[in-house]
Amino acid sequence: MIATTGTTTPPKQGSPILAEENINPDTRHGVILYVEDVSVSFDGFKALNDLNLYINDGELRCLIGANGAGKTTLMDVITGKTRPDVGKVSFGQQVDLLSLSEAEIARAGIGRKFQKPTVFENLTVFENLELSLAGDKGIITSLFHKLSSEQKDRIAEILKTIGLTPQEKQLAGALSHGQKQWLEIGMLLAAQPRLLLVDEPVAGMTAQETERTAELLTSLAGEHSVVVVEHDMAFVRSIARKVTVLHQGSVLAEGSMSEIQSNPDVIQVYLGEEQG
Amino acid sequence: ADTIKVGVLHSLSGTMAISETTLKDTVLMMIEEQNKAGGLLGKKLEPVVVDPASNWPLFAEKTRELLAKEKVDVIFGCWTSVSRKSALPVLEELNGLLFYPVQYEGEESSKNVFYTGAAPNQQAIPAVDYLMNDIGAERWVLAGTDYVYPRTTNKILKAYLKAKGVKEKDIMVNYTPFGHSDWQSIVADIKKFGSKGKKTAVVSTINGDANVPFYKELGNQGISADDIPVVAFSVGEEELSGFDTSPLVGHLAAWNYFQSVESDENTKFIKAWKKYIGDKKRVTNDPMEATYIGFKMWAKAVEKAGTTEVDAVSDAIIGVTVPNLTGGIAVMNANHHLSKPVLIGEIQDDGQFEVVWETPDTVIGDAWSDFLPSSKNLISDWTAPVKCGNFDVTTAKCSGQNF
Amino acid sequence: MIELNSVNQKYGGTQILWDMNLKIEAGSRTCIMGRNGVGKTTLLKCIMGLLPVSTGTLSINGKDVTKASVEKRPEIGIGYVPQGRDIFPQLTVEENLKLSLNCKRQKSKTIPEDVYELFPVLKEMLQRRGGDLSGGQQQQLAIARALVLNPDVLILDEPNEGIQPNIVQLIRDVLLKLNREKGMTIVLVEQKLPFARAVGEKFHLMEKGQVIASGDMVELNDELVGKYLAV
Amino acid sequence: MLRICCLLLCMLLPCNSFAESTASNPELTSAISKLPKNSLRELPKLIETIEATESPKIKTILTSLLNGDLYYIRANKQVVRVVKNTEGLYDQWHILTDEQYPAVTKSKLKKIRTNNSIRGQIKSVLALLDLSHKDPSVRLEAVKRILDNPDKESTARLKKRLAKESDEAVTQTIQVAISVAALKFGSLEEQIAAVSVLAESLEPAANNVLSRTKESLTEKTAELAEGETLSAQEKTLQTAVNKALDKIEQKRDIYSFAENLFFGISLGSVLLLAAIGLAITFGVMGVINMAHGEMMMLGAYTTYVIQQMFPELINYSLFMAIPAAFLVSGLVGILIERGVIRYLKGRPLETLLATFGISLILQQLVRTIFSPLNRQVQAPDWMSGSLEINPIFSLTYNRLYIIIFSLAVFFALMLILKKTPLGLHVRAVAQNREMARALSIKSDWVDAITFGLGSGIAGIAGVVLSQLTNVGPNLGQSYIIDSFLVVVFGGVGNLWGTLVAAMSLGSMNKFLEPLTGSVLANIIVLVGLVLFIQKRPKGLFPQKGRSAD
Amino acid sequence: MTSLHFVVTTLFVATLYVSFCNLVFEPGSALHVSTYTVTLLGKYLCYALLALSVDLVWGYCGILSLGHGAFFALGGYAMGMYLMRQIGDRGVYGNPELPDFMVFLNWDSLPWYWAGSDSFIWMAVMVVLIPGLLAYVFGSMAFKSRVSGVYLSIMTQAMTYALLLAFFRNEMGFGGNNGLTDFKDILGFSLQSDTTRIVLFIITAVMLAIGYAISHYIVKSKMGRVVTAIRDSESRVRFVGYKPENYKVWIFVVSGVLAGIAGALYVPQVGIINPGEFSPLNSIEMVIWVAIGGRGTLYGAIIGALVVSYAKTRFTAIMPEAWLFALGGLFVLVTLFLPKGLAGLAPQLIAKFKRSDSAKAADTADTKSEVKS
Ligand SMILES: Nc1ncnc2c1ncn2[C@@H]1O[C@H](COP(=O)(O)OP(=O)(O)OP(=O)(O)O)[C@@H](O)[C@H]1O
Ligand SMILES: Nc1ncnc2c1ncn2[C@@H]1O[C@H](COP(=O)(O)OP(=O)(O)OP(=O)(O)O)[C@@H](O)[C@H]1O
Ligand SMILES: CC(C)C[C@H](N)C(=O)O
Ligand SMILES: [Mg+2]
Ligand SMILES: [Mg+2]
Repeated sequence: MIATTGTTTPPKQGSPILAEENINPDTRHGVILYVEDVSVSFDGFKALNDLNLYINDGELRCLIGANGAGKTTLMDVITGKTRPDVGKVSFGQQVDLLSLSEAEIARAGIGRKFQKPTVFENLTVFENLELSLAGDKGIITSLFHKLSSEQKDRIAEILKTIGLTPQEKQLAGALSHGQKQWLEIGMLLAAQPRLLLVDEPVAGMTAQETERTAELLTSLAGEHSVVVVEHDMAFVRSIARKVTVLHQGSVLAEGSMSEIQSNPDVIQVYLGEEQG
Repeated sequence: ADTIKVGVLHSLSGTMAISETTLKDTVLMMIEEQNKAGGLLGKKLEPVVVDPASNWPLFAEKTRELLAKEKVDVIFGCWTSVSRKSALPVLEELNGLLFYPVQYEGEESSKNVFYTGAAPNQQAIPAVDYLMNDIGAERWVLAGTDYVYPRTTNKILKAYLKAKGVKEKDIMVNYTPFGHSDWQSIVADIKKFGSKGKKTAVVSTINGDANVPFYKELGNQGISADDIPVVAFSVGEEELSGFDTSPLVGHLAAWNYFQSVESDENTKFIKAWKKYIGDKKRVTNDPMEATYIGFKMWAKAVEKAGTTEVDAVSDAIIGVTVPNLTGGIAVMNANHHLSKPVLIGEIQDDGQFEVVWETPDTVIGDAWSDFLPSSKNLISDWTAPVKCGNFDVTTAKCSGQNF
Repeated sequence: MIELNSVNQKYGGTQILWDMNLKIEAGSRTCIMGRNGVGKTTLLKCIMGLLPVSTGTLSINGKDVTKASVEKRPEIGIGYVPQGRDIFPQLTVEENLKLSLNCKRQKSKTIPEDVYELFPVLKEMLQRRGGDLSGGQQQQLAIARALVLNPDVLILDEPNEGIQPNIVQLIRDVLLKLNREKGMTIVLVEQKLPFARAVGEKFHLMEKGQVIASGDMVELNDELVGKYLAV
Repeated sequence: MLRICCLLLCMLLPCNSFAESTASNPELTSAISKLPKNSLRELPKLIETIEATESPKIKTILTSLLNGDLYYIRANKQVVRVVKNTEGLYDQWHILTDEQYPAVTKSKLKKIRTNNSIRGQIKSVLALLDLSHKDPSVRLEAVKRILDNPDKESTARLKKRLAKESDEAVTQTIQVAISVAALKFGSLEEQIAAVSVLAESLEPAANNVLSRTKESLTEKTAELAEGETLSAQEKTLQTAVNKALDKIEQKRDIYSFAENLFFGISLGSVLLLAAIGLAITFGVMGVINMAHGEMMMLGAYTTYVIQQMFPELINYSLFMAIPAAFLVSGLVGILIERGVIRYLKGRPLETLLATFGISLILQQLVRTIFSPLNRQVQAPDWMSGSLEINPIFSLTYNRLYIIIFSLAVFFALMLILKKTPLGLHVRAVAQNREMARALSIKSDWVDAITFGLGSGIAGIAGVVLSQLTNVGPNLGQSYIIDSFLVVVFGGVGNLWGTLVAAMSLGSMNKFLEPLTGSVLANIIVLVGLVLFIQKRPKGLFPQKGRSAD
Repeated sequence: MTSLHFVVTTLFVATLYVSFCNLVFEPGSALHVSTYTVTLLGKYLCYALLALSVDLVWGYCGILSLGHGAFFALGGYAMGMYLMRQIGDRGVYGNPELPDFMVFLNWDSLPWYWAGSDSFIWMAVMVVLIPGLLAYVFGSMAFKSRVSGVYLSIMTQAMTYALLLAFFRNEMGFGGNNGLTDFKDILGFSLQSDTTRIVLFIITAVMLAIGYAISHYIVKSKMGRVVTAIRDSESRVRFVGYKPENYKVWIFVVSGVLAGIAGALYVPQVGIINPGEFSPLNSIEMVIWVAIGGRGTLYGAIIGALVVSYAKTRFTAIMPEAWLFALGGLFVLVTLFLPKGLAGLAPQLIAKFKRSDSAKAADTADTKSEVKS
């Protein structure tokens, strides 16, 4: 029932309506995500070109790069939305992400916030969070699922964090753009993934909100690994330890924020006059 | 009740409306005439029209509505066999009375149904005889719509042809889905089959909407009647009025009635019909005659029985005679089927048929075909002492009766 | 140029704009600011006619357009760059631009060259599907598309969301240039202070569907920012 | 020769004096006088008698009889040739003297009946007369008529004709006919010679006579006693016949492939016509238009009405019907759009519901106005008949024109959508209505026009369908499912896809049909389609790009 | 009171009332409910169950199936086969083994797939199994390969159309166009007796209640919310870790089974099953019931099925020549004026009072949130 083409995935038994075991990444080498020699092309256009990237367990990594550099595509590849033409992507040392479906990748512990906020418009804010909670996602469990009081507390807590407590019962479709951004971050929190991929979290947020997001993300790092894509340099500066710059589908530069900021290539293709 | 209620159960919408609407009008006309002539048993007739909408289960529901709710004394209706089969259990349960006016595959005789259309032996067999003896056909194409009536008829015909010494390789059978509209390949096949130097004829049990495109394709591929004549069992004047017949002159149809037959009754009927419907161009056809005969017989039987009570009428109607529209006499036989003349007509360019052959005498409708192994031992006789629709003459038993 | 008089707007049951009064002068560069969900986008949509005004009046160039249809507004000179860009995804870049030629204001029947001068990337991408472009490219396309209309006012809803820094600078320069050279009125919704400061000369701060502070950009001090833009 | 001239003259100028002189042929006169009393069984003999008189009038008499123009006056049993005049009365001429009588109503007359076999007989008789007709195509027909069953006498005549024949096609066919006869009746040498001629011919008669020879040779071999063999010559004949049959068989295979392809494409073009309107309303605008079939139905009825209005212009009526149907269906389409669909913007599934309701209403409307019966739409002359490429492969004109026409409509539409602003606006509105409006595109107008265009094209499809199938209230329903299948199979929103889908569905059907019968072919195609969509969930030509999913 | 309680109670009371009035009061009494009405109601309830099954997949999961008639018909055929075998040697040809249509088409033995058809238990299993299996096979193929939207709808239509053609064929061994009919009794009880009818009617009502309860439970559970989320954005659901295809397949199967059961209950009550039930137009009509009633509410589906069927019954009787105008008009008007169907009528009226001037704004907002569905 489950695509188990990859030899690395642990054997699974049972039908999809029964509980499924979560896959656990093996991070003994300290690296949680390996992206090796990945290329993706669309109708001949190379969106990712021989890309190599390693994310350490517990790291907070910023990924920047010009519009169209391939950042979102990279996330698509990691989360199984896009299959690369060549290359290897693995979660920990053994879990071959390319052999897993989107849902399996998500269950394995990779969560994602989309660039364009996507929430379930016909569910309430609360329900959006409920669905995102970590746990068994099989059919039978869903059928007989009851929220435990811890889970309820957790949702309430998240609601507070993302400032949507008053909108708890509102349909997510009626939120403003920024509110949807927050809700999506909330959904990510609820899922408690090992690795968070966050695509432009502060777009459309005020400076103060941006600050709060920065705090939130830094607090997550350590226990979780976080990859953040952002164009807001102030924000990047405030959280960044290590920054990777993508350009035309491959890594252009990697290093600390100050190294990056003084890199002439990066300045030329990305930063422009913005410095310091 | 102070009126006699007559149920009319014909589809007025959906696929069968094309054929059935006419019959509804025919019944209404007959009722009007009867009322003008003083009604029946001193009471007026009152039509109850419903629309089963070409939806077969709806026929059962509407039959129940007519019998249980409207309490009609008789029903005229149904066109397709499946609609009749759908209504049948209800008729038997509530002891209703149905007059069924369309040719059908036979293999049925219900206490509650009178079949005034042709059974296969009143249409198919004589037509084949004609083609074989008068036209000299040696090769046969049996083309039909893929369902029970054509399949049964063709089965009977195949058995009959084989009995007459026709070889398997000289018979081509072809079935098409309902409403088939692209006949190119099939007509081309027929053409090929017919170009083998032996006289070839097509026996068509193609039904409904598929006929028009079929004939159009025949015309276009230049198959003329003197090369390969087509004899049809479901193409009558009304179907022809829907298309340009000039390329089809000479193709044939086998019926028990044609509008073109000259007789006083027929002239009167045609005139009355045109007047009733208010359209000089409207034609009459065989199922209309069957409706006409059925209605007249029922009226006679009611008079005879002095009541509209179903059992009494059913008993009284057997043996009742009514002049048919082609100059002969129709008799209701003990098997609930009529005696009818069989006519073969050629299509004319005015959309009428010209009779080219007819049986010397009327033929008694046979509920159970003699050419099917399953039914050759069965007879139907609703008079004492048999009083049964499916009586096995070898075992002297009667099966399938609910009463 | 644009004037709102006690405009109220509701989505079904919930009211978003409350007695909104706003005046935007011709040739000015105005920045509208406020927290998420205060109704900035709603306001712009009302100006564009994409959302109906419940009560109150809206006039543009002195004409009352409260009831005028959406299609009329580009013709009286409003160019709109929506939040989320709203590029036609299955049309090529060129077709996206060509659509604006339909507007009667634009006399030329080919896409004016100066658009390509402002945004050179677009020229390279003419034959690609709009939907395939990256965010920044789409944003440039959206602005270019509005410019092809040859508008008097350009309304932009958070044009920098998700745009790389050097393009943000490009957009800033383009907006300033348009305002300077063509006298185009710029109405901008923006959350990021540096950009707002760089482009806007006037500001309006919104809170709960109302303008609660306005003035010249220089007057926008930390106190106001702390009060109305912080969470 | 002289006689032939007389005959020609007689045909050309039926002048009275000349006619009178022939009228005094007593045998003919008595034969004619028997016509009214004949029964169908006696008629063949009577015709033989008439033929035997060798009178120059035979041709007129037999032609009239064949065409059903020979009547007799009820009152005096006088045999006349009649023509229906414009007032609906019948002009009549004495069949022998050609004296004209006053026109009468039909009831005063009675037709002299014939049937198929008699007509066949007459045609054969006439064929022999036609052998020297001045029109080569008539001669060709005549030869072909004889070809099927040449006897000694007709062969002799054919041989005579061959010497004088100048037309190539006729010559060839005569040769084939003579060879058929030779193979049937000739000596072994003649037979062997005939086989080589027949091997080149695709006439079914050639094939038949060859197969029969083959059979009789096989039978002969079987009958031979132990040790006996066929004579050397017979063996030569046998191999020649076998070779000839193989050769013919090969050619037949090629042509039957060509034929299937033609059938497939022509079915495909009907599907295409039925589907392209939908490709616009459904594919581009996203309206699930269940009333699409009824738009076709309206087109077909428009054709009918036009033919009723101009009964004398049947040959041109289609040219009037096409624009008229486009307008009628288009306007109804616009009405539907303005009246209903525009209130359902952004609720595409609800359009299914509303348009289904509309389709019921339209059907019933037509039933009420035109009656539930099928209406008669005539085919213009130029659309009937077929283009004969060779005796076993011909293309029916109506299909040929339909293929051309549907491709023309397709490309015209393509041009409109690709090259005019309308096309661009339509797509823009479909993709993002609000934004399109913000660019000053009048989305309401675009919607109405697009829906009108799609419906109008459906109307045109209806005109074409009126030439192929029933013009009745159910016309639309029989095509709606196919239309949706085609659009979806091709990929929603892609016109090329619609073209390819229609053509491939048509061909698939037609290549399967000979193997499986049409019912199974239909089922297989449907199941195949369901499986295909699993491989390509967005049809043959899916929309591409990021936004597609 | 939840809608579940309400629906079940209403069903209970109505069924009790109808049965009581039919059995206790003499015909002719004003309170008598005729057997005709009972049969009719029984049929409506079958339709209601069918509509419920459509709503489950369409209203909640966004799968617009234009082929649900196939499941209904298959369930019906399974039941029909059993009833056919119950006729035994009381058929017209008196053959104890073969149904009549097989006899006269010269079949000499039952085809293998008729094996076991004389056992009620076995066929009851088939009623569930066959539609369920078809739904499973079709669903897992289609949903796994991510066929969706109109592509899916049209494929379901192709599926039922192919089945229609197949069942028309006499060779299929299901009676061709004439279908299965002339049933005599079920489990030994005569189908023509009033008591049997009442019992069938009650069973149908009970099944509807159970079906409703199951559906209600599903949509109110977390599974229901997942399914709604799938309707909104299938791909997003994947990234949260659910496998939409599995959810879709199973809800499709549940729905197919419910439809099959509806078919099985329908056949003994109307007395015939034939390929017409596979007709794509029938399936479209089912969708229309749901839309008329109000999709995504379950009880709306029931209301829709009842109202449309009743309208059809009435209209065909009182205006046989013009009823299509009325029905077609009804469809158009409901779509135009009741975007949420009949079930949405009450809330809509209430809302009407609440908003006066901003009516238009709401419409645009409604439209927006519905674009997705
Ligand atoms: N499905 C697709 N079809 C065609 N081209 C695509 C597709 N997806 C992405 N691309 C192209 O790949 C390139 C990389 O896109 P991507 O979205 O990854 O950029 P990005 O780095 O995320 O940019 P941004 O910062 O603007 O979000 C772009 O040029 C885009 O046009
Ligand atoms: N379609 C809708 N239906 C109901 N309420 C809505 C709808 N769209 C937006 N709203 C509500 O209207 C309010 C204002 O939304 P608007 O989009 O104008 O905010 P905004 O100021 O542009 O915020 P942001 O900075 O996040 O873009 C929000 O509270 C939102 O919840
Ligand atoms: C041949 C048809 C016109 C009628 C036939 N009784 C049927 O089964 O449908
Ligand atoms: Mg991106
Ligand atoms: Mg906004």
